Order: sequence, then C-alpha cells, then structure tokens
Amino acid sequence: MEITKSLMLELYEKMLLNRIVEEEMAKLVIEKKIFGALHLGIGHEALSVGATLPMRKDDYLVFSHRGVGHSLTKGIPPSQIVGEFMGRSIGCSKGKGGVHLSDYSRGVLGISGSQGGNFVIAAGAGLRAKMKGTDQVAMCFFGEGTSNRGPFHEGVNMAAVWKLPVIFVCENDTYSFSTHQKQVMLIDNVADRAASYGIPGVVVDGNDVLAVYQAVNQAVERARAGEGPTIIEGKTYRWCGHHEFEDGTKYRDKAEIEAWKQKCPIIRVEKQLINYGTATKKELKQIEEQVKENIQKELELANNSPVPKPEELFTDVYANPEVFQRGISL
Amino acid sequence: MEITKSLMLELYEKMLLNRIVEEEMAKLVIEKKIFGALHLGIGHEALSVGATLPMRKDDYLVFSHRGVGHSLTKGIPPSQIVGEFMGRSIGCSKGKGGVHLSDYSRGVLGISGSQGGNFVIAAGAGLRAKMKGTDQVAMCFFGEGTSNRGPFHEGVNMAAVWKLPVIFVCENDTYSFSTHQKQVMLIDNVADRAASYGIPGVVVDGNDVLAVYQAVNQAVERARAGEGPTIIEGKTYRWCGHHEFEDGTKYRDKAEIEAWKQKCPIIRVEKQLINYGTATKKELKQIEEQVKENIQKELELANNSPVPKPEELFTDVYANPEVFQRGISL
Amino acid sequence: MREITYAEALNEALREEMERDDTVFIMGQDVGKFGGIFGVTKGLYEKFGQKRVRDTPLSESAIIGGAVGAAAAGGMRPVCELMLADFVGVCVDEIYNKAGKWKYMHGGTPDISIVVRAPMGAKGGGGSEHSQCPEALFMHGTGLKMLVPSTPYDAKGLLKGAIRDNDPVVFFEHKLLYVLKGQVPADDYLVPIGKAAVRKEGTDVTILAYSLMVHKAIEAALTLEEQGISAEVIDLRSLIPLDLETIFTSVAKTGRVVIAHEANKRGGMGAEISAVISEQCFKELKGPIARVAAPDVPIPFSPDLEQLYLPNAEKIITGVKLVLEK
Amino acid sequence: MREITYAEALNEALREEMERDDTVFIMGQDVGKFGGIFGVTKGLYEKFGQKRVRDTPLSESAIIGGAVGAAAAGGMRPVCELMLADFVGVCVDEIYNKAGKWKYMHGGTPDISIVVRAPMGAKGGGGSEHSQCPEALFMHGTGLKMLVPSTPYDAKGLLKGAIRDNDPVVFFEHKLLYVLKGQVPADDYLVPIGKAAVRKEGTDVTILAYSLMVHKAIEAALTLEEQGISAEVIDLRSLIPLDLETIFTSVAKTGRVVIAHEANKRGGMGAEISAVISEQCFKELKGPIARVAAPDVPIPFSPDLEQLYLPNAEKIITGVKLVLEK
Ligand SMILES: Cc1ncc(C[n+]2csc(CCOP(=O)(O)OP(=O)(O)O)c2C)c(N)n1
Ligand SMILES: Cc1ncc(C[n+]2csc(CCOP(=O)(O)OP(=O)(O)O)c2C)c(N)n1
Ligand SMILES: [Mg+2]
Ligand SMILES: [Mg+2]
Repeated sequence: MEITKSLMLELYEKMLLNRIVEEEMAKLVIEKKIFGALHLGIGHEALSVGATLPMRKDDYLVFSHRGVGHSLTKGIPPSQIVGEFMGRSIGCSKGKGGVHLSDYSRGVLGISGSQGGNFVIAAGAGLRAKMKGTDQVAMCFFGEGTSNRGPFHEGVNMAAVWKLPVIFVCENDTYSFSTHQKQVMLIDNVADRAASYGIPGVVVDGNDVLAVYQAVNQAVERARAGEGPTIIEGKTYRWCGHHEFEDGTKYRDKAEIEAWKQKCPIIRVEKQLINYGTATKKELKQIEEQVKENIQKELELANNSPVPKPEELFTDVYANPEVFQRGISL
Repeated sequence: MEITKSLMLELYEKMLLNRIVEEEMAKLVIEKKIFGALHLGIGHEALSVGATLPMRKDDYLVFSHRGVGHSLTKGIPPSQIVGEFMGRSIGCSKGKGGVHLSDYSRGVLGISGSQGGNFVIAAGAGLRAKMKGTDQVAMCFFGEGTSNRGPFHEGVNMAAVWKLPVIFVCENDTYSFSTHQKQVMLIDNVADRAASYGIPGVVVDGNDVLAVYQAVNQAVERARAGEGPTIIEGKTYRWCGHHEFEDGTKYRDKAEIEAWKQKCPIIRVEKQLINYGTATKKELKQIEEQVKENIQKELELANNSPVPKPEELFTDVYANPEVFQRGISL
Repeated sequence: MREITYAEALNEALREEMERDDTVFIMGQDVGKFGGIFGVTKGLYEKFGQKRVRDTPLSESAIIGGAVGAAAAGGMRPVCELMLADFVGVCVDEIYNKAGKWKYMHGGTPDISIVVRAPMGAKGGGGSEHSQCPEALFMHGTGLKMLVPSTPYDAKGLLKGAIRDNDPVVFFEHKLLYVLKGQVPADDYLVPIGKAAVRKEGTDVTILAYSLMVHKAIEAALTLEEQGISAEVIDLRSLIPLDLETIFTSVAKTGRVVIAHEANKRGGMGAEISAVISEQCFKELKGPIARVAAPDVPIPFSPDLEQLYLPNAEKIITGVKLVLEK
Repeated sequence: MREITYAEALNEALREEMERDDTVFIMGQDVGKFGGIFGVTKGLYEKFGQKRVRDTPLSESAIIGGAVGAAAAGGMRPVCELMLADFVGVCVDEIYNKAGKWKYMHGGTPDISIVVRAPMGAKGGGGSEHSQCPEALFMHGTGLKMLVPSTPYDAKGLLKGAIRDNDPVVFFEHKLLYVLKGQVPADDYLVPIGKAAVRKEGTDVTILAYSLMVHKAIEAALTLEEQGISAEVIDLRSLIPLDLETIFTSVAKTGRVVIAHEANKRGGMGAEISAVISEQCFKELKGPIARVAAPDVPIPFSPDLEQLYLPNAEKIITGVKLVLEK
C-alpha cells in the first residue's frame, strides 16, 4: 500500500496527541486529580497509533490497561478520556469505569480488568461481525506478559477455527510489571505462537509506525476478506513505570531505558518526514502547536466537568432496572 | 533403548489387563453396579500402558477421565479401581471419588473433573520434585479436545520456563465427545503446540505400544536429567462411546470405527511377539488366562466390599476436622 | 394440554426464540448435530445450521467471553450451554465480572444480552466435580439475573423470557428434571422473571424451594398435611431478582420458614433468603428460620453416601417440625 | 512493644515460616526482587533465593493449580500471592474445586497445605475489577479455611498459622490496611484459626465485622458510646471456621446484631452470619439483624461514587439505630 503524506502526518499528529495527553495525565496523578492506576503508554506510540489507525470507526477495539493512545486514535476526545480517569461525568464511561475506558459509539468496547479477559471478548466481537455479515474487524491489544494467560489460547484458537475477523496485536515491551519476558517464556516471539492455531504470526519493529501500520493494515484486509485472524507483534518499550505508582527503574537498567528512549518512535517519524522532504520542520511545529492547544482546551473541559451525581451509583446496573432490590439495610 | 522380551510381555499383559478390566466394567454399568459416567479407554491401550509403564512407582501420574488403564499400569489393584467406580469402601479413594481415581501411595494424584485442570496440577507435582531435588517425574495425560483449554497453555508454559520434569501425553483420538478435531483446531498435531513453549513435541503412532514406550521413555529420561518437559502425542481411537451412556456411533461412521478396530493395539503387539518369535501363542494364552483369573478374583473383592459407612460422609474434608460446623439444621 | 418433558420444553423455547429473532444463537460443546448431552438442543442444528448452533472447542472462557463480546458488540443474543454447571468454575471471571459488570463499568452502554444455561445437581454417582449446584456463587454477583425452573412449563416460559431479556441471565436446569413431564402450551408465552409461584397453600409454615427441591418440598408438604400440619410451598423460580413480595406475604401468614436447597448450607442461597426475611419480617417470625441443605462437604461419589448427603422430603419434614417446636 | 505495619507483619510471618520450614515457598507475580506490589515479600528473594521466591508468568490457574499440585504431591507448603483479590475470578476452579475438594475426593490422602494471599478492597479509584472483596464466593466452598486479619498483630499470627495449617487457606488482606501500624511481637506466635476477638465490650448491640470494617465499627462504637449506646465490636478474623461461640455469647448478651462488611450485600458474608444467628439465637434476638454493606452494584470508579458506595462508620451507626428502634 502507498504511504501518503497525509497518512504520515496523521500518524505523526496522533502520536504526538498520544504522547502529550499522557504526559499531561502523569501530571494530573501528581496533582491527585487522577486516581487509581494510570498505566502510561509512552514509548508504545508507534503501536497504539500505528495499529489503531487502520481501523474504521465501526471496527471493534479492545485493549489492555495501556489504552489511552488507542482510545485517542479511535477518536475518543481527550476530555472524555482524561475526564474518565478523573472520575468526572464527562468521562466516556460517565466516570464509572476509570481505566476501563470505552466508547460504544466508536467501537471501543473496553478493557478487561483481569488481564487476558480481552482475547475472548474480541473473539466474540469478531463473531458478531461475521454472523451479521458485516466486514467489520475486531482488534485486540495485549502485552507479552498477558500472552501467558489461558484466555489467550482459548480466544485465539476460537477465532482461528471460526475464521473470525480479529487482529491480535501484541505490544511486546519485554516486561510484565517487573518481570522480564525471559523469566516467563522460553521463546522470543509471541507471534510465533500463531503456529499453534494455524494462523499467520508477524513480528515487526514496534517503534516503526509505518511498519506497524502496514502489517496491521494487511491483517485487517485479510480479516475483512474473511480469511481469519492474525497475530502481530511489535517490539517496543515503555519509558515509564508499569503504572504511575512506580518509576520502572527498580528492575530495569537506566542504560536500557536510555537506549530505548533514543529510539523514540515519534522522533523517528519526525526524521522520516523531514529527511524525505515530506514535511518541513515548520509544518510539524504547527501540528504540534495545534495538538497542544487542543489538548489544553480538552483538559479544561475535563477539569470543569462535575463529578457524577450520587444517583449515578445505582443506574446502569441492569437494562431493566426494576430488578433492583436493596432491602432495609445499608 | 533395548526392548527385551520381558518388557514386551509386560506391555502385553498390562494391555490385556486394561482391556479386560474395562470390558468387565462396561458389563457392570449394564448391571447398574457402576454408576455415574464411565469413560472407557478401549482402543487407547498402547498409550495408557505404553506411556505409563516407563514411570517409577514414585513418579506422579495425573490423567484424564479415561484413566482406568493408566491406574492399572501404575499398579492400583483392579479391585480398588472397580470398587471405586462401584462406590465401595475398597475403592482407592474409599468410594468417595468414583471417576476421580487416585492412589497416593502409588503416585496417582487423580483427575480434574473440569477437563484441563490437570495440566497445572501436573506442573505443580513436577515443581515439587524439582524443589525437593528428587528425580521423580510427573506425567499428565490429556485428550486433543482438552488441549484447547486455557490451563494447557498456562501449565505447559510454566513447566517449560521452570524446566519442570513433566511429560504431557496427548491421547489424540480425534474426537472430543462428538466433536471432531477439525471443528475445534486448525492444526493436525497437538504436539506442534510445543513450539509455543520452546520444548520438544513428538508425534507417535498411538497404537504402537513400543513406539509409545520408547518416545515416553526418552522424555522421562530428559525430564529426570533436569532438561524439562516434553509433549508427546499418540494418534489413536476410542472404540466405544465417549462414556457408557452413548455408543459413539451417532457422530462417527461405522466404517471409521471398524477400520480402527482393525488396528487393535493389542493384536498388534501379539503379532509382533509371535512374528519375531519372541513368544509362543501358548505363552500368550497363558498370560491371558492368568490375567482373567486374577481379574475375576479382584472383581469379587470389589463386589464383596461394603459401601462406605454413613459417617464417611463427614470425614476427610479437612486435615484438622475440628473446623466443622453444621449448625442446627439439616 | 399436551405433556412434554422439561428438556423438550427447553428445546421448544430455543426453537421458537431462534425463529422469532435471528440474533439468537447457541454456543456450547456438542450442542450441534449431537444435540447437547441432555438433548436440549436436539434438531436445532438441522433447522438453523451450524452458523447459529455452534459446536465450540473445549474452552469455556471463550464460550462465555465470546458471548459477552458478541452481545456487547451489538445486538446478538447468544445462549451458551455449559456441559455441566460445575464448569462455571472455569469461567467465573467471564460470568461474574464481564457479563455482570461490563454494562455498569462502561457507563451503561452495552446490553449484555446473554443466557448461560447449565445443568446442575446430583443424579447418582457424579462425584464432587460433576454434581454441584453452584447458584450461590452468583447470588453475590452484580448485574446478573438468575433463574431456576422446576417444571416444564416454567422451563419454557422462563427460558424464552431470559433470551428476550436484555440483561445477562444464568439459567440452571436440574439434571434430574430433564425427563420430568408436564403440561406445556405449544404456543408463545413467557413466565415473568422475578415472580415466585405458590405451589401449595398453607398456613402453619412456609417452605421456600426451587428447582428439584420444589418437588421434594411438595412431597414433604403432602405428608405433613396428613399429620395435620399445613405447609405453604413456594417455588422461587427466580433467584435474582427474588420475589420478596410473595415471600414476605407468606411469612406474614405463617410466621415460620424452612428454606430448602440441594447445595451445601454454608454461604448457600438459604443464607441470603434467611437474612432478608429476618431483616424485613422480624416481627412476624414465630420461630427460627431453618435451612434444609446439604452438609458442608464435597459431594461424595458413592451413591449411598450421596443419598445421605442430599436433602429430601424427609429432611424437609424434620426441618418443619423443628421450626414448629421452637 | 515495637510497632510495625500490617505489610511488615506479613513479611515477617513469611520470613519466619520460611526459615523454620524449608517446604514453605512463595509463588506469584512480581513477588521476587520487586517484593510484591504492596511490598509484602520484600527482601525474601534476597534471603531465600529464586527457588523459594518464585516470580511466575501471568497465569493464575498455573499459580494456584501448581500450588495444589506441589502440596498434593507431598509435603510442600506454597504460599501464593494473587496480585489483587479480584483475580480469584480466573482461578475459582483451582481454589474452589481443586484446593477445596481434592482431599475429600481422594479419600482423604493428600493434604492441600496451601495459602492463597490476596489484597482486597477499594482504595480510591480502582473500579469494578480492581476493588472487590470476594470472600463470600468461598464461604459456600467446602474444604477451605478463610482468614481476614484486621491488625498487624493478627496479620502475622494468622499468616503463620495459615502456613502451618495442613488445609488450604484463603487469606484476604485489605489494601488500605497494609500501612496500618500496630504492636507486633518480634518473636514467634500464632493467632488461633477460628477464634474471633472482642475488640470492644458492650451491652446494647453486637457489631460483627472483619478486615478494614473492624476499624469502622470501632469508630462507630466510640461515637455511639458518646450517645449512650453501648456497642460490642467483634472482629471475626476467621470466616471459615466462624467462631460461633463468641458470636452467640455476645448475641445472648445484647440481643441485637449489626453485621458490617465492605462487599455488596446480596449473598455476602452477612447473609450466612445473619442466617446462622437467626437459626441458633432466635429466642435471644430482640430485633432484626441488619447488614451494613455496599449496595448490589459493581464498584464505581469515580472516587466520589466510591465513597457513597462504601460502608463506613456513619452507615454502621445508622444500622445500629435501626435495629435498636425496631
Ligand atoms: C489476571 C490478572 N493478573 C494480574 C494482573 C495485574 N497486572 C496488570 S498489568 C500486568 C502486567 C502485564 O504485562 P504485559 O501483558 O506485558 O503488558 P504491559 O504492562 O507490559 O503493557 C499485571 C501483572 C491483572 N490485571 N490480571
Ligand atoms: C471444563 C470442562 N468442560 C467440559 C467437560 C465435559 N467433558 C468431559 S470429557 C470431554 C471431552 C474431552 O475430549 P478429549 O480431551 O479429546 O478426550 P477424550 O474424551 O477424547 O479422551 C468433555 C467435553 C469437562 N469435564 N470439563
Ligand atoms: Mg509487557
Ligand atoms: Mg479426544
């Protein structure tokens, strides 16, 4: 497929958006405006953006805990994402989900709090598309650590046997919390596990947004054509801690972290754009300004949004709420 | 390794024992002396016997629902196995387990009622051996259908990463209840899934007891030497229904069943013994007579055994039984 | 009216709903050509094809999680069959956390319109892992509904209602009931979710039961009748929501309560029912609330021990006499 | 006596038991060099090495099933850490069916001497799948024991007892308690399993609580005291077995009961406790038994909603007044 200037600029813009929103969110944790666990995807942007952008609005997205970038790329406004993490009613899940982001109007189905629950949900979404005869696909992001959970096996196998339109995208950043991949699996490539299910497995440089985009796009086309699922693995690195309660330096060498920062996926695409003469520094600067300006507005929206009304505690449990019974006590 | 006459005769004898005990048990179902689900392993004997015999008495055995042959081969007396299925106190689990056979004095740890629960238990038994520094191994039998459950993935991976002395033996009889392998997985060989875990996977003719014995023996040696787990898959067939409440003909061609009966693993070893002049027909006949005579005695023992005493209902729940509280009501 | 079995009634419910609504489909092990191990899906594969009657791999997480995904993604109504209720243990995360919480967690958007059918109970020699009645595990859950029909009529009417319901429904069928015959209309009807049925009126004591135990309770009540004790038998049918109105009305009348279920006692359904009654009907109570349930031990395989283990009419009678004496 | 935190007390229990008995070992995610996400295994990897402090793959079935296997195979005493209690959902089969039933099913032979530690509870913005208190799921189980310490002293003494116990123990630690400081002996001691502790004596009402709620109950009782209401606060500590003697003695004295727990009400621990009291202390009861618990909704993320969701001292006080009025 052809890589156009507009596509490259879009990737660049979305990666910047991803990065800067997350940087802002990190600050909000320190300000105690974001509660609970925030898992930053800084460093992963070539995957979160490059693999999400090939999707249509009506495609299904299921991600892991590190899903801010994917949500942004799928089109959820920053105010609704940040607002969700702030527990405000502007949040895309009305402040009830927090890290469990979702936006059903944009096909964002959410995350599984228990890591690995997402594989089988994604298979189900793919099944829905297939049964309805649409050409939608479902995209399921996961970490290399999570590929050791049982539902990976069950979900990928079911998708394979039923030729469901699902793309499983592994964001391999070598660590699962503090645990190195070598401690928990003997093989190097998660994508090689595709062979167990008789489906293609593809390994790409997870910091090369164009490589990611192309590999995923091909898998999406394959899925839309009814040929079934693919596992795509991108090798990348998270710059920060597992979540914002630890900084990720206790179990990783500073040198290792530094080396990966040198491979920054955003600077890489920036260089590509400039070196090939696709865009000028000025153009890029302009994009950055716009992104930042927009983010500031969005953050304000989030910050000005009220917390949910007390009665919200009791709504949305059932579709038919008459079920509810709480009895006399408290 | 060398295949001696005595080994061949032992394999032959154990296979006969396996076959005839199961045939007798099938009759006991009709006589309503055996209750619940009996899953016959008739047709699987090259695997149940050939893969269990390389084990030592102190090795750990975990099997699936089709475990009568394995239990016999591991040395549990037929009376205790049949008695268990009859719910009698002679049973190896005192009549409390039924199909959940076990005999801890012989390393037989039992089965998981939820299919697939056995993979992780076996990994744990292997971990015990490894931590204690013994050279015991754990053997885990399972069906091809069950290889699609999550704990397969988790258990095999854990055993692989920790180089645990576990041998995973797949009895691939193509069907999981009524479901054909092709309906539930795209690949032909379960053993090929070994590649996902970086361990060896071996496919053998599951009706060739010598091939099974040798492959498993090699895996056992590897495990004892501290080199970790192996997946071994034997292709075989079950002659009867999934259990004794159905006869297996609703979803399988008579011709297919017949063809496999022609490949009877017992006749095969019988022929090998005679064709190579290792044993005479008369010798084999003698063995058969002895096996049958012994079985009759054992069946009588089972049949004469009393049912468990009523107070048995309440024992064995806890190691420290003082925990128990049942309150006033019933 | 014609009589059919509980299994046939369920089959009819599935057939009718699948005809009515093409978003309804079935997933489970051996539910296709084989028709399910208790025959509940018989003939549906032939009628609706493999697209809508799906034999699955032996992968319960994928079955239930897949159903949740298909429903959440929009408009599908999967009906899952677990081969045995015991196997809820391997997909608690999918039922309890995904089906039960994904609506709320996501601000109310997706309807998790799934049904999880599961055959429960001891039927003679199943042992600890093949005989369980695990309904209490889900009583504590949020966002779920739970049904436990005791008759062919209710089996059909409740299953149809469960399939049409937009919320996730856990639907337990007792293995020993599949062959029970009863009058079942050939046409479309629903049994309302959340309504109990008074199976026998009485004035001295209220016996609350569901599923197979309803029949034991009626048996007990008839014997008690001969002894001059008038027992009211209520078939709860729906555990979530519980029909508190019917329960409280009966308790107000009798002042004495026995709750009967097959599962073991501690932390069982009887606990919640007893607690809610003693909270709300304290003044009306004339004696302690007894729970007639299995003891807190795994289910023994030996059919002789199993018989000792199981609650039955006789034990219900003892329970009734106990609360009448106190 | 020196004061240390609840997390440190647990850490000390692990260290002492590992020193005492080389069959004790630890399995879990990030329990090694990292020391566990709440620091409970800090320093143990350095002291006992990776053989006995095992970082596992993200595979809860394998962690718990592996522990059951290691124990059943003979003589090992694994202590498993689940990263959060919510994740019991992915290994219910292993805890509920394997750990809880394998002894009985196998005629009594293997001792399943495992401990499953799990941090539970809401701590501000965890949301529905990271804040649960799932203890009620196991109350219905057989063959398990279940402990819920509320103080550093009990945390150490009960964990040591759990490790030495030959039965499987589910051990819930409240996330908000890890930083709580309290007096803890530096030497070896056990807190007996199955014994509740009367934290405050009183005559008007009995408040039954455990884990974090004990502290809320004491807070409530002190406020009530000022208002002339004398509440007895009992810390259950052990949910299986329950210390019925201590409970019944208190109920006999006060005649009024409030049960407080953080988990949602329906099917929660309060149900079993209420039911057992109304069964056995009916005559002594002067009013209904109230359960102060969370509502039957998933746990909301928004910290504001979470505060509304959670039971607290104020709600306990309301509960107490309610049962005193009735
Ligand atoms: C079933 C389950 N176990 C453990 C956790 C806790 N947990 C959350 S994320 C995580 C590590 C995941 O690692 P990986 O899949 O590599 O993703 P990454 O964080 O590296 O993006 C763990 C252990 C969980 N959420 N669910
Ligand atoms: C978790 C779980 N799901 C379903 C079952 C019911 N079941 C028992 S055996 C079986 C088929 C197993 O097939 P396979 O693994 O191929 O073994 P085989 O019977 O062919 O020896 C099924 C579905 C079960 N016991 N546990
Ligand atoms: Mg990772
Ligand atoms: Mg098979």
